[in-house]
Amino acid sequence: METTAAPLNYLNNGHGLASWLLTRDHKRIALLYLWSITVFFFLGGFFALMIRLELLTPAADMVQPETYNKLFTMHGVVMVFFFLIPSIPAVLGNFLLPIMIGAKDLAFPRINLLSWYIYILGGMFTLVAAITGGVDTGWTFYAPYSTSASNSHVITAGVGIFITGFSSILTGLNFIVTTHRMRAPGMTWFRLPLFVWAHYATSLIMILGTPVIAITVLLVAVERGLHLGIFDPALGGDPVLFQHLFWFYSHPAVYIMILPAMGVVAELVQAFSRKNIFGYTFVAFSSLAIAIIGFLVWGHHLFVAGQSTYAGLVFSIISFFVAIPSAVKVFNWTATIYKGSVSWDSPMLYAFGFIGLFSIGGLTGLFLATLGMDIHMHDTYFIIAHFHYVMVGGAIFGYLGGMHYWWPKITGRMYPEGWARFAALNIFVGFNLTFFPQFIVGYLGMPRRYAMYAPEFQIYNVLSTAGATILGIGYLIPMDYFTWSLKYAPLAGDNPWGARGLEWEIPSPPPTENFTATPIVTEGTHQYAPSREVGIV
Amino acid sequence: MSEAHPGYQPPPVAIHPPGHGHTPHHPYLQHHFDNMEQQAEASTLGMWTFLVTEIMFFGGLFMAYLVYRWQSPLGFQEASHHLNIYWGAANTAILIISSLTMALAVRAAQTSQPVRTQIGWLVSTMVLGAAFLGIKAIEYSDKFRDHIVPGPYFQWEGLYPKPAEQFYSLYFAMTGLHALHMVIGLGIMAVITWMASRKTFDSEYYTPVEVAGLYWHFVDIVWIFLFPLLYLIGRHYHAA
Amino acid sequence: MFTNFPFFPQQASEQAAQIDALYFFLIAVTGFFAVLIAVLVSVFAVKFHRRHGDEVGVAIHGSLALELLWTIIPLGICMVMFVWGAQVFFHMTRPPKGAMEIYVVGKQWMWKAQHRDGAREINELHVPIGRPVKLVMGSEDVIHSFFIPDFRVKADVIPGRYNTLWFTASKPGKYHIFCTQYCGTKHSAMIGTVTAMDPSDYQVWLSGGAGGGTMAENGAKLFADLSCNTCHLENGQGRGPVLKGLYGKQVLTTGGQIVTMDDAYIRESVLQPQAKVVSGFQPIMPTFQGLVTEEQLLQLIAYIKSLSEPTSSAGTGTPAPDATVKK
Amino acid sequence: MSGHVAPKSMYYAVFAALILGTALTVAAAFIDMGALNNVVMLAIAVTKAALVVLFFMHVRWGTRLTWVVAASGFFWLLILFGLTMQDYLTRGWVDGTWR
Repeated sequence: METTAAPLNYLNNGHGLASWLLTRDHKRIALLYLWSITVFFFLGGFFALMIRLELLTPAADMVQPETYNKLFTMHGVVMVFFFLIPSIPAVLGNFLLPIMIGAKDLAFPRINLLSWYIYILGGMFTLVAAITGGVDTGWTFYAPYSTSASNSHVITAGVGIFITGFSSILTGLNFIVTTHRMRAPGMTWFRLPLFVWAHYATSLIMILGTPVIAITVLLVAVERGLHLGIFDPALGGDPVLFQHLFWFYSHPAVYIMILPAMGVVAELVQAFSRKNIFGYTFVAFSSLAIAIIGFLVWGHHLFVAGQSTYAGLVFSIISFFVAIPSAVKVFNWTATIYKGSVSWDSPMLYAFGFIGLFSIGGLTGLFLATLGMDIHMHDTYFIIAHFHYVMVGGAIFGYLGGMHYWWPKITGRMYPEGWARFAALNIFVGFNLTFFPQFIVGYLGMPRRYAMYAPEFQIYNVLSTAGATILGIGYLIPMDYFTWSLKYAPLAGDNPWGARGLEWEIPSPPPTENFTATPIVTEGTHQYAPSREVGIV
Repeated sequence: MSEAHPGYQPPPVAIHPPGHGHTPHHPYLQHHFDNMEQQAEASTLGMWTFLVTEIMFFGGLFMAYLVYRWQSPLGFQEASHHLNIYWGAANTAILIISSLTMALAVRAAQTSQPVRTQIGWLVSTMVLGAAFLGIKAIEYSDKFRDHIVPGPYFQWEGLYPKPAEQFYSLYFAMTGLHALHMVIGLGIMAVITWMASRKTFDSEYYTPVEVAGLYWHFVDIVWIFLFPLLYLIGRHYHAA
Repeated sequence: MFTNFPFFPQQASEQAAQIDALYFFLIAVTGFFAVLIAVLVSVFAVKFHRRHGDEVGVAIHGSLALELLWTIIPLGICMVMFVWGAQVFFHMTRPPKGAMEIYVVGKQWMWKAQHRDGAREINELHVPIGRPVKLVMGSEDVIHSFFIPDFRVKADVIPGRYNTLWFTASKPGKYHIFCTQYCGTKHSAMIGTVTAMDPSDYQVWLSGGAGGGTMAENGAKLFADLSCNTCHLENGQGRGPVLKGLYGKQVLTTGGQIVTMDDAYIRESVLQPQAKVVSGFQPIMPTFQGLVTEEQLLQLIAYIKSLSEPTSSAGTGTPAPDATVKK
Repeated sequence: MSGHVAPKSMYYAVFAALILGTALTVAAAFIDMGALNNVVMLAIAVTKAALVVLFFMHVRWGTRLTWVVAASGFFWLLILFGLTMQDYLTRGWVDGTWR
């Protein structure tokens, strides 16, 4: 058809494997990431499916506990470090952040490419660990089990995570410098799209938190390999110190996953209500507040770990504080829809789903921040349900919503909207069926990481496994029609949604350097109607 | 050409052609930057951001040190007596001198001094860095000789064997990581020296030297803290 | 096939009622907000559904009053949750004086319990109802966590130290014990049963199960076998401090610290004698690391504790750490 | 482009101060000042680090952003130390705490 006659864009400007593997174009690197995280996503999903199948019955009949322990460990490691953390930032952030601020590229294109190679290298280590026998420590690598007791491939997996950490650091560094130094004339801080604010906040966590997990897993590897006594009490160490260091990163890491999704949802809500965000500054600053306060709450993972009562109080109250900016965001998104021109296109369906599911995820977080309550719920399925509501209901819904919204920009093609809506509904139903029963079975007391469980928990596990099957199918549908759309779907045009923002001003797919000339920005994003100050109370 | 959603189309944002008829492009200006200043600012900001991650990276080790020193102050004091304070002090001085030569190397590039001067300062920095590593190697081999390397062969004659082993665990972890940074620093310096020899740097373009200098000074700062924490604190105390 | 479809675990301890009350409060509040948001989003989505292709929304930039409203109200509600949760937490972390002590050791992959009068059990725990029970727990290998869902109590069991939890069982019956901190291959098999019994039944059970002396008696025997008594003489002439009457008191160490003579300090002093030496003594005690098991350590502690108790009847509380001994 | 060019004399002065600091801290190590030893050592180390950051690393003439970035690293380090130590230091503050 018209492909050969198409104007030069980032996709057809250079052919062959080398033009991709040596590219310094942020858009091509984003696609490299897209491929690799999709592979890891389905790998992690496969582990999840095995977990759910095993849990269909109380006994360990499909796989032995040994194997089961490796399955949930690999599920956690792959999903957290190789899918959720890079997902939105490395794909959508990489692709859009420079365009949204009116830059030709990220500040350090070579480092951007390097970070992808580092990611792949770390991924290889983890894959090697998985193939040669797996790791059975849980993704949390708690000492002294990981340093002394486990006889699985802890060091290989640890090195994989250590390496991948640097990929995350370099991405964050690139985003921060780019946001500070590469904005187009007129693109002031308070005209930045909220997607950019969210990624800026995310990057802060990446550069401030990731090095701590890097040194921590390194110390676990060193303790395991060289018997330096850091965390194992038998060698004089303190296992609770490991937990402090681990959660210093790993709690904020949750915000690495959710903040970019919040940024995506802010864009979706505006674009599909054709209305600027309600309370821009509050939404923008709540991202920063989440990033910063998020660093002060890690001790709520240690409420039953023998932390001092005083420290428990401090971490509990700060954990409640971090709920506030999240609530502010939810309320502002909701208010944005009010008096909008609301379309029900598939990206907006994901945004609706996000708001609902993230609310449940966030609100159940309050249970866990409540000191007395957490004692009962700690390490039960209640926690599992809570963080899957945040990470799947939040991060993955945001990711899929963003993919559907920007797919026409990335590929230049639309996708079948009917299928997309069906898939969104499918995922929503499957997700809730999978994880809602886990709240109940968690309160009943079913502990996490159990290959075998008490028979009275079975009904909920059966529901959960049924839901997981639907959810799994739901994930395959977009895979299918996105692939199909690359060749057969109608061309999208520059701005299929009638949305506002610099990315919709340029051709789809964008040219290699994004802009033919530096744009001059005169107003904030998503200004659809003539400005009118309205208070509604 | 099918429009999925015909109807409303927003007015376009003003995209201005490149109007500023500036000075011709510097050969080292990368295509996605507007000018040399933006490029230099981005690079130094990038390095500073990286150094922040480095602070947190070492921070995890310092955290472990803080907790364990607090848990067994006497054991750590006792253990620190077996470090050679003179080698430590000498190494501190060496690193400080190397920081000076590094700063002067940056200044030499900044003021467009001859390549010989630039290379002179850079090479002195590298020689001093290598000297530091040499002394470190002597210290390490002493520890191996005295069997105070943590692990199955660790032997401790005095009091507090457990905290002592832990002290040396941390000692090797911290100084080892620092030494690794020194090695990387030497590698960077070698590249910078090579670039300097190609007459790369002058007052118009000296960002790589400056950025490498930031890294070098940071590694110096880490040592400035490691020296008192490992060698000096508790030196005044004498066990019975 | 699925005979029961439970929504809530049984309330089998006094703590359970407190936790459940808090749980219902949290469900009510969060449920209200979840429904509120879902309803608002749905209503807006329907009411303001786009009618024609070039329709745009109304430009509303925000409202400070609303922002303040939905910042301050959730914050206030959160503070109520915090205070209530903290109150329950305080109650749950502070065992009452006179609580009956049972010693628990976790190892891969079983729970071992010792009652003070000598009864021992594995993956079982018998407790009387209506009486506070305090578990003093240590681990032989990795971190475990002791969880009784029907009692709503849980605490990690960490190697190298003692953690405690306490409860007052309120309903006779058999309840699950789960290990909730992942501890290796058979983590999910590290389970057991706690049997709550009427006090009279408990006495009957105790008299049937005991044998081989109380914990303190076993500890006394160990104390002699390990030759601790050659230095820790009762007359004050020995090379180590007199241990009689010392438990729960505070002592000054050579390092200048004041430490309370408690389970943790005794444990440390046996395994790492030089860590905190009582002022006035030489750091000459050898380490017993590797010579005593976790269970024997607990027996030694029970013995040393019994030296400070007016009558060494099983299960009396620990004296208050008030008096200070300074050398 | 042009950054601030500091005179050579300044570099030598800072260098002298750093060497002096090193000498002082070594000397102080042999004098028993009790708990004050730790304070003195750390104070000298912080001063030396500040000199390097301000002068050798040109933060003295840097933009406000550079100041913020440099300070935030140390600030976050304090968060890590502070919140972790508030656990360790308060073990046993509340009667009957697990320990």
